[in-house]
Amino acid sequence: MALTREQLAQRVAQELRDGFYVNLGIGIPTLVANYVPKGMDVMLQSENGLLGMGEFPTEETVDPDLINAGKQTVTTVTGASYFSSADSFAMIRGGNVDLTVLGAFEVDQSGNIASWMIPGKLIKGMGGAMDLVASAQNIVVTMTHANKKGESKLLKECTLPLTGAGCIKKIVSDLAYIEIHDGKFHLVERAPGVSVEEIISKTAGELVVPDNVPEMRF
Amino acid sequence: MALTREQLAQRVAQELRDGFYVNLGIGIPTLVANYVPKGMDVMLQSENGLLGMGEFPTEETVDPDLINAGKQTVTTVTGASYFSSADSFAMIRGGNVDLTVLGAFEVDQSGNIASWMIPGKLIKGMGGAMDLVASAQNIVVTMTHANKKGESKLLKECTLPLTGAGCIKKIVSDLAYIEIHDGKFHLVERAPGVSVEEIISKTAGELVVPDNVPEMRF
Amino acid sequence: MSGFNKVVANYDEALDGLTNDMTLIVGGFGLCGIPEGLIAKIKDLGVHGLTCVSNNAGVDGFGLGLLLEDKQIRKMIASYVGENALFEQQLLSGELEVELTPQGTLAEKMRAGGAGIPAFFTPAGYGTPIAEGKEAREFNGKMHILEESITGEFALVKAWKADTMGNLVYRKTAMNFNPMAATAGKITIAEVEEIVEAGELDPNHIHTPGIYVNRVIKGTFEKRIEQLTLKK
Amino acid sequence: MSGFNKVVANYDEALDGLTNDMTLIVGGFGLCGIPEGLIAKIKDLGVHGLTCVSNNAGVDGFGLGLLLEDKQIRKMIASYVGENALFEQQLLSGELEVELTPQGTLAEKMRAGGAGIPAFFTPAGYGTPIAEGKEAREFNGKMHILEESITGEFALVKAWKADTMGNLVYRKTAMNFNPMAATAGKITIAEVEEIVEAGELDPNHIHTPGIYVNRVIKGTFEKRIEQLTLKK
Repeated sequence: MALTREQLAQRVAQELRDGFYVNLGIGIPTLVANYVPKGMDVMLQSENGLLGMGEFPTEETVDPDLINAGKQTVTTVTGASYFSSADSFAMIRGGNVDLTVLGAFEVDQSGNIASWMIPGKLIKGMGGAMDLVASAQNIVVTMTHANKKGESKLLKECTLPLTGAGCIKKIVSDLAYIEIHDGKFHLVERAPGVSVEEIISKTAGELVVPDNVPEMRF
Repeated sequence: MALTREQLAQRVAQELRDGFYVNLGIGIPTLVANYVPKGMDVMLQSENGLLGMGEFPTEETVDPDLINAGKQTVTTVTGASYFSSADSFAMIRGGNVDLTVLGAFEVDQSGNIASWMIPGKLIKGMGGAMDLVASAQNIVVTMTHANKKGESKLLKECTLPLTGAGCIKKIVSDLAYIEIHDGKFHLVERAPGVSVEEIISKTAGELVVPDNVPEMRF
Repeated sequence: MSGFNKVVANYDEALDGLTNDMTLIVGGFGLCGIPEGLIAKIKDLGVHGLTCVSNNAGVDGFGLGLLLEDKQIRKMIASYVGENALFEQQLLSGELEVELTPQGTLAEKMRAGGAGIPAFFTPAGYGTPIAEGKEAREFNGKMHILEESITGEFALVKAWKADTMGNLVYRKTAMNFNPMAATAGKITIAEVEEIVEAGELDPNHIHTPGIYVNRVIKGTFEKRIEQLTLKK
Repeated sequence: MSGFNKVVANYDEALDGLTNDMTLIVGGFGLCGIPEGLIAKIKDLGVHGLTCVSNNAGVDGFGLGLLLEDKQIRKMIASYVGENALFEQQLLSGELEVELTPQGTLAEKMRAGGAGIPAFFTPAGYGTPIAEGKEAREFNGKMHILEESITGEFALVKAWKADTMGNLVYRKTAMNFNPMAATAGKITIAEVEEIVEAGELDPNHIHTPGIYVNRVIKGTFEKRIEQLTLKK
């Protein structure tokens, strides 16, 4: 069975380590915050200028001066700090964020990512995505393996305009956990109940499949 | 009579305007702070990271965490702020300092200045001088017109390694107030009791002398 | 401190000198930390042909969205836009030009503009459409592109507190682009929630020193929330 | 918050991993705001071949001057040096190499290094010996030179207060180069006057967020004054 949104977030959360500073993109990546393993502490960075993002506020604690990069009202955790957007991206470009999680339209076997622009559709902009993918050492892309028409989103070469070049090394899709190196996709884990054949059939790029592909554990 | 150090500072202080942010170099420039005209307020910037430098402290108020760019203990005035050295030079390079006053070994008729290095002598470094002269819109160089051997310090071309190129427009020497434009020195005022002839004789660079050269007023 | 009193009495005085075709650097992220009253006043003034440099372009009827109603903005330099219908219309009709810039690059362009750094290399956007026409160069084994800084005739910022000398303190994430915007304007106007006497702000914790701020005006703020999200 | 407790028990732990020939970014201006105890410990450790990036090089017997006594520093990158006799001796004998850098350029090189900006254009030094071998380019009618950023294996900074998570606050002009240094080290060690619990520092006024700081140690400081100047 393909992973649900919650399971995707759960699998990504397994990449967390105690003491990690983490930037989570909008959508499924945001859900990762709900699955931080017990006994582990992570600090969430929001690129508009906040380190130490907490949960959503109550009606009593909501503050229009306190939002995240998705423009949602949030709270802070103990030890949080505020800073300018320039300082925030200095932090990001400087390689200080331990894990960055974001979505994508397409990823290819060279590690290119397309996530911000579909020609012909209205273009809203890249926000901070280009800075994030160009800067982070450790990025996890989380997305569905194929689009609604069943077309693979793991390609030989991206067809859409890029967000970043050669920067993606890890993908958690609804079907598999895949790594990218040496210009190829490498199948590492499969979603529970998903066959290697299905993954192969839905991966357009070159996929290296080892003899043993364990199921993800939750 | 050649101006004293105090008179040099007094003449430079006439370049101040109400509301000016001012950076004063080490030595005679520092004395300018003592001659701010009555009814006028200026804020002193110290490039190590202070805007709003006050007078020297007493034994009671001295604080090792509060020094100026000359490493002297200082105090602050109302409305002062502290910031990093990067922010301080951002302020300077950004052209926000209204007046910069500094000394020099040599200035030439192209507006070049040499103030940091005498080959063969131990070189201590340029500190913030190169940033200051390259960035400020309004610089006054204050120095003796000639060195102790009587050799002019206002040259056709600087002989010492430069601090900055083509950046000096105003000189207050002990003999004269001189402006630089169109690749020439222009005599504007003379020190009280100093003859135009003496200034001409002690200026090695090309000097334009108008018919009337008024004495400085104090 | 007459020479350093930056407080102005009204919005006319605050925006004195603003004319058609100028470039404005505007602080704020979404609707958070935007100079609400200054923007509304620009709508009243009716100046047009403006280039606005701001991370976002407001929403219909609020923030920079207000300036779209009478087509006062000719060009937006932003990282994320299109949260409103008017924006889309004017973009498609060609009445509005948009220069999309990665968010970190935009922040750094403002910061560099204010800091006398005319250009810098960044990895963001290399290999993407953003890099087209820009110089690319390798440093430390990684490709970067050369980006030029941005300055404007006016900067409009929103701060929490100002003292009369223009020293500013921001609050929480309403800081965002405001500190860089404050440095990048030839004339910087700060619209603030509270004006205090000089000396009341801790010198150790001033976010924007008064040297950058030309005019201070006390505003009143609606602080509209774009994405109210509450704990379930 | 086990994963974010940056406090170390002693100087050995603070400097763990420091070996010969490393590059250290060191905060401070003159003797103001220098990590006194960390420097003294490096003398004890005896590592040598160090490249030190710091605005100044201390004085005889204090600050970085201590590391000259046993010739531990191979190269200084600084804007102003030579306040001590040992420095001069070693420079003249060729045992010590010096790379003089304009102060604002040095500050910006550290800031850029920490900010993932590998190079930037600055007007400082154009037309001077500093520009030799560097690319020069005109922007806005003015000449600038290309300067590359600086990072180091370790950064040694001095702050006033830290919380246990490594958030730092500096005091007065003891801030100086420390905030940039804190960002430019692969491992950043903060020596501070006081360690408080996480949550005690105002999140709105933290100068260096804890993400940059790997280790925090409580020091004791002599705070020697280089130029005691009193009101006459």
